[in-house]
Amino acid sequence: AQDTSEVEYDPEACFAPAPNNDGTVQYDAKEGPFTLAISNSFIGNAWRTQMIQMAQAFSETEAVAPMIDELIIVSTGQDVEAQIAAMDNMIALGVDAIILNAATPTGFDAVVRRAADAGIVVVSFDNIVTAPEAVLVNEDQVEFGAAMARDLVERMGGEGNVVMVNGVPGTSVDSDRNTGAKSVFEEYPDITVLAELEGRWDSGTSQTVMADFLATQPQVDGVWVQGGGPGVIQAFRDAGYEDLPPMAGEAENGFRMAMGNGEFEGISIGQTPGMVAVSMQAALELLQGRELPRIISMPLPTVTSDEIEEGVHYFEGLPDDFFTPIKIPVCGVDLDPEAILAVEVQ
Amino acid sequence: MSAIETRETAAPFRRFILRNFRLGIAFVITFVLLGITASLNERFFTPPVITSTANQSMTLVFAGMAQTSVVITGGIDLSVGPIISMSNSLASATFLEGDDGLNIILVVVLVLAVGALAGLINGLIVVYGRLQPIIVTLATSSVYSGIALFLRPRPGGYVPRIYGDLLTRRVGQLLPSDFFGAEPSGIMAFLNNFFDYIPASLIFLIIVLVVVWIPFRRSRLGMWVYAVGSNEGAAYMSGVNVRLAKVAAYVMGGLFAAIGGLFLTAQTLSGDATTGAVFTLQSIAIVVLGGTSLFGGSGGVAGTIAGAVALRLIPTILFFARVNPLQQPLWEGAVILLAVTAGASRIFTVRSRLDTMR
Amino acid sequence: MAQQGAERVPILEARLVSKRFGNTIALNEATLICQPGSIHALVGENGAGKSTLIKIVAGVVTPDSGTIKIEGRESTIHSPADAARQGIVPVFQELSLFPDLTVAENIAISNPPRNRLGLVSRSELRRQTEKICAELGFEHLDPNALISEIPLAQRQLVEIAKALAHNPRLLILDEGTSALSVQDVDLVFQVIRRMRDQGRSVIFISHRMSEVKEIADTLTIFRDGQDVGSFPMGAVSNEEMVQLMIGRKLEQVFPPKPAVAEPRTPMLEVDNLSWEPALHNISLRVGKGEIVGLGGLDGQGQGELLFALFGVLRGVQGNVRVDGRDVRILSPAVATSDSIRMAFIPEDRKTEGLILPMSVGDNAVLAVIDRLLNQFGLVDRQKERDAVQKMVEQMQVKLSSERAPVRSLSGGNQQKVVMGKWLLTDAKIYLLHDPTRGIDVGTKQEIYQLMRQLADNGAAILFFSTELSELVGMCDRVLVLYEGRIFRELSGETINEEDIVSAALGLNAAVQH
Amino acid sequence: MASNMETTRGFSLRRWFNGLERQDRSVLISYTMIILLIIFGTIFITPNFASPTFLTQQLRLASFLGIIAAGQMAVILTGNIDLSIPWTLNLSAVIATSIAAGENERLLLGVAAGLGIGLIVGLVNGIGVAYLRIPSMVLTLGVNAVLKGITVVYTGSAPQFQQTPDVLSRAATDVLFGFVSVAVLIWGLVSLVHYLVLSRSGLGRKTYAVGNNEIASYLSGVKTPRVLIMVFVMSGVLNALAGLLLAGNAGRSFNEMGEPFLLPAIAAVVVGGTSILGGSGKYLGTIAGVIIIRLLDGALNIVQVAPAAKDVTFGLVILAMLFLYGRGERVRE
Ligand SMILES: Nc1ncnc2c1ncn2[C@@H]1O[C@H](COP(=O)(O)OP(=O)(O)OP(=O)(O)O)[C@@H](O)[C@H]1O
Ligand SMILES: Nc1ncnc2c1ncn2[C@@H]1O[C@H](COP(=O)(O)OP(=O)(O)OP(=O)(O)O)[C@@H](O)[C@H]1O
Ligand SMILES: [Mg+2]
Ligand SMILES: [Mg+2]
Repeated sequence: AQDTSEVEYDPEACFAPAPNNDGTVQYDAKEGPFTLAISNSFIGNAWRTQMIQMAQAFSETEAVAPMIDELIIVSTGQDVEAQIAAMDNMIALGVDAIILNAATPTGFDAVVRRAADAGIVVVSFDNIVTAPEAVLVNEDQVEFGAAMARDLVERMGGEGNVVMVNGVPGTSVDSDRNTGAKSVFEEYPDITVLAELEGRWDSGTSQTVMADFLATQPQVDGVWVQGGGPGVIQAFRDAGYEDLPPMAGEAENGFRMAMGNGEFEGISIGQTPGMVAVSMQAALELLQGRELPRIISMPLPTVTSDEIEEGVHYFEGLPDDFFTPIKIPVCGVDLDPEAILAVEVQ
Repeated sequence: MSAIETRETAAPFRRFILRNFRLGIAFVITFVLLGITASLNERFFTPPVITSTANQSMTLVFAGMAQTSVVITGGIDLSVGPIISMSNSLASATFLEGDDGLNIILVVVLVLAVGALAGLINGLIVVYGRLQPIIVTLATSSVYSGIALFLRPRPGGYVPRIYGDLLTRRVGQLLPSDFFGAEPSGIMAFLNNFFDYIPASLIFLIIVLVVVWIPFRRSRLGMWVYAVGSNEGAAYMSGVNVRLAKVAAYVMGGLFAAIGGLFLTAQTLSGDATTGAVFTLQSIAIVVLGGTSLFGGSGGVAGTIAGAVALRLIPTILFFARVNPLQQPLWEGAVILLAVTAGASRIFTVRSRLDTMR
Repeated sequence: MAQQGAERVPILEARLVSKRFGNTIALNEATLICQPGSIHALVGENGAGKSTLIKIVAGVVTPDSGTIKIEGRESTIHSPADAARQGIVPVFQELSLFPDLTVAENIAISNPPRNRLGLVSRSELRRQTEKICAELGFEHLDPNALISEIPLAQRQLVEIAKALAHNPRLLILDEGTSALSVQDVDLVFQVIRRMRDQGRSVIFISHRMSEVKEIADTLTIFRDGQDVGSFPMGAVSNEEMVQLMIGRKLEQVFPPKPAVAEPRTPMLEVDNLSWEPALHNISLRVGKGEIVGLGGLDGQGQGELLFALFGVLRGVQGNVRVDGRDVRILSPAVATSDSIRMAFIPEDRKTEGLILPMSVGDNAVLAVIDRLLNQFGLVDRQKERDAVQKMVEQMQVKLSSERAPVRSLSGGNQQKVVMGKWLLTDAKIYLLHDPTRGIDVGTKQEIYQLMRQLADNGAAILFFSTELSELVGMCDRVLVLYEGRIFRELSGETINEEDIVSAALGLNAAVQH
Repeated sequence: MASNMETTRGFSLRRWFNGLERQDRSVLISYTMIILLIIFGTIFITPNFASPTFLTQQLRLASFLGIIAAGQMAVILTGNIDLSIPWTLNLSAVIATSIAAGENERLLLGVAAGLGIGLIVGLVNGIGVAYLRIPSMVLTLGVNAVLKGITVVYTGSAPQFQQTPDVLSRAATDVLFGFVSVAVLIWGLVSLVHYLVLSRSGLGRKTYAVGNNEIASYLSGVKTPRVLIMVFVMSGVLNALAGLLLAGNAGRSFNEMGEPFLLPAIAAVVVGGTSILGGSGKYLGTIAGVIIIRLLDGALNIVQVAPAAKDVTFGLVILAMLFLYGRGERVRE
């Protein structure tokens, strides 16, 4: 509920060390402008598209534009090898920094080492990698799950049936968020996890699984959904629920809109595509010689039904699957939807 | 079939062309793409780039070989990807921290055995159940990915670095630095230099081809596999052991998929139950790109290998050509579509419409 | 039954064998006894059960009852492989070759030569094949050609070579010569005579009586799934033989030709049709009600000519006129359209003529389905049933049910369905590619009658046959093709076997036109 | 011999069953299978499994898969396959919603555009297969990739209007009299037409003919290219239709709608007894196949076991069913 524009870019605040941070990283300062390369894996859904748009939009903001000579973005799909090869190509090309959203967390140790050996800054975000040479920019996924759970339990008055809608099984983000949430629920003897559904972070799937589940006429007092919240809400609507139970979910515009319109109480935490911009910011700082924590934990973009506001936390008239947390002023990321969606595809 | 008689009168050369047309196309496409890449990336002919180009294709190559051996029988294997995931997960779960000796060999043997077993199961169900391969392997693929997920609920696991290096680095890096003498000269210098250009993965592929594929292809069993694919009824009538041939093909499929999984493990130095999935459809695509008929009876791995390299070069080209990121999927699709269509250009040389339907 | 040389142990002794498929009784206590060193002909109408018996002996089909003895030992045969082990090797009526494999690989498939590494030895394979082909006199087979690259006739030779490669004690040829030219038949005959002289045996199934009489020393006749007689060759006259086969007297085989009337109004006119390298400047006319034969050795372009006329081939030059109108026939769909009304009986009924897994009914109406629609554009069941009925009756197809797959019909009855399909289209022009191949005398005669009947109703018929007697007996004119050209035209008195043969061999260079 | 003896006795279920044609038999089995699944679910998962609410729900969700499977079946009958489902579906939905812009008045326009996309895709696939003779399995794979590219560019270049006009949403979600979903009615309509086309129209007969033996069909004067194009067009249009309904179901269109339907659609067709080699199969079976896959999926969605266990179960159940159908016929010449 505050006018964000007066907050200043503050590296200290933006690049706060994560609880599990294991030291700091520093490179010798280089002369700009720099060539940044973004290696993205999968492309095709709203989040990735917006992430790419935000990267481009951010690179054009007058604050950073002068420092960036060229921004190269390549998406290689889910196959690890192709992405590794893409990074090798970036190394071969001699870019200054590689910003990485990985197809798998564990597969990149070797190539990241090759990049480091070549003196290239590697910043990994979202699906972060295990490589010790990489600087990691992410939200604390365990805390992510836990925070959602805490708010939910509170609103449920510490008792009742929770339904958990998980992400893609076999991924670390999924199991981290899940672990975080469970750790909270376990503290409350009167909270029962009625069901864990496989929502795969995709609105369609989560709608289907939720619909299937609701059709068994269960007593649901709270919903904890990793992603695909709009689908879950839709499922409730179709099942003819008058008022929705408290929910904890992601930050899709649709989810927050429903929250804003008072359809339900709850919390929304965003895995913001904006972290690509933060990662670019980090890369630029490192290239200029600033010392940063190796594992950077971004603030969790959080909003609850109590403080939510149109135009700040969500945007009427934007697509449901637009990811709302786009302003991270402390990190010098202050884009508005127009700028992002105006990005040219030429 | 008298329409074919004109072909019979064709000169040996024309016949050769006709027979290997699709294969030829596959190689042309691959070399064109290689050319484009090389022209866009002046550092292309450097050891690291050559190595990464080889490595990025390798798992797909093995996936394609797996698919090829099954497709030759006229079948199809939708469980190639999941078997790769399963192998990758299994390996990452059974490598022992600290033991970089015997354990590695045991794990490799175990993974190969499990892969072959998975193939065996596919084959037995298809042959004795007389069921349609596509649906059988669709079902087993679900089972195998379940097992992978069970072995590896979340990414990780330990994989010995030495194992990874052995498969993914360059021969030059693996040989002791003074292998060709302290400061080599003349032929030694050349060799020293030469081997620095040779990716270990290439050697690995050649070994697999020489030790596994060629003996299989050239054996009586291999001949039977082609025969069954060409005309199963006739095979049976001719006293071919149809069941053995079919099952063998699926076992080969499982084995190659496992090899792919082993290589993926070497390259990612970890396990992830979800990384194999993409290989199923890709393997089918490259098999066809490589000129193997989905109806069975003809084709081989040479084209498949070319197809794999081609498919993997596309993102590289998009990268060096600085294609707008949001347009990349479109270009990728376009190139793939073009490649598949090119294989069809032969149609215009065929003079009897019946031949186009065979 | 009179058995010759009964003192010797028969090489094959199948007694009282029965087999039923659904409600067709294919074999009904049939008996066949084959002596060593004998060429034993097995003849009978289509559907008599010959192939079924062979399949049983070869282990493809398991009999419902009956005993089979091989060289005196009672034995059950589980599979073709098993039969081969026991010295019995059949050449099935429906070829069993691998189109994607080479001739050499096909011949050696069950047991190719291996080198010390246990791998198939290419060189050895090639040598072996050349040796076999040389022995058999099949030199014109190219060991490295793919089956899909060679014509049907050569394929049948490969099939025979493949069988002989096992050097069987009993070779079975189920219509194994049906697609062969006179020359190739002679080659095969030499081979099997040699086998007989070595004390091995051959069971020879054919609908070509001339061949049977030339080669066989013993004759067994089947009718309706039973053996109705077994004699030493020559002990029975043609008439008796045919009578036994079809259970009635067979009068004059070929219907009488109409006295050559005044020049007929042309229905099909072809000018300078070429399709390099197979066809060169072919010009011909077929008049209403006329049957024009295409003669010549197999593979002289007759097949291509028919394909070209039916719109199957690309890049055909020349003009075609139908009923006086210039037409460009670019596809069978055009050829069969109402304005042209062509019908085409292809060479290979199993792959080109019929849809084996589909029912007789579906096959029958395939070419006319669009004429059987009701006002809603849906197939009118009644019309459909009538059409099928009409076809079955007119052709006298012997079947268990109209819903039975055509596959389950015997060769001859299958061919009847192919023809019947076109009858329903009431076509004006018929292109026939060896329509009587593998068909018994009885059925043949029916087909001859039918052809003449069609002609008399004003159809124009272009008729390619490998059987000289047919050309002579049926055709008003015969065009003999040689290397893709019309080498000579014979008509009226000049239509006789000698002239056809000499022309076919390219003798007597006087090209007439 | 056993059968002969039975003929002397009166009606025997087994004899009647064995008397059935193989296809009718598998259809029968698949419907039995549905009942088994429901019983199983009721006993082992939740007593509500058999409740009208749940079954209505399952049917409604099945209708989306059902419409896709109908098209896929037509393609499979010709011995081909259509792997371009996912992005045909996505693109047409995305375009439809952005044209309709949430207004019922413009819905027709949007629907027309969406179905138009499906039609074009079908034409491209069909022409590629019929004239260029590209193996459908890879052609459609490539087309799918291109469609994905187009969708990403389209949605990435400007914010597209995703919300569906409520008429469309209601078409996908409304349930009349508490148990008749509109979506199911639409599926029923599609099925009726589809059934008539396949089993009674000339095109249908030709489809089976081409699937069994294209050459013989061609030589019988069948316009085989037209048949091939037609089945792919059917598939394309039905995918588009499913896309529209799925958008309605979600209240908006988005890019991940199609992926989850590709393999289930194929599975449904084959589980319904259609031969993947083409030429044989009954549409009634496909309907059963769709319901089976949906029930199985529904059951696995709510049963509380590890994801790994779900995958394994899904595979094993499919296998078990295939074995119930009995072994196929031997391959012949
Ligand atoms: N009559 C036949 N025609 C063509 N192929 C056949 C025939 N019989 C068997 N085959 C093929 O040979 C293989 C094995 O045949 P076989 O008869 O041993 O299997 P089967 O009879 O189904 O097994 P079982 O004897 O247990 O029933 C099968 O893949 C089948 O496709
Ligand atoms: N697989 C089968 N299923 C059903 N009926 C069959 C099958 N095979 C043969 N028949 C029937 O059995 C009878 C005998 O067929 P068979 O092929 O043995 O006759 P044939 O003497 O070989 O005739 P032709 O000389 O035309 O080949 C025919 O009526 C045929 O319809
Ligand atoms: Mg026969
Ligand atoms: Mg058996």
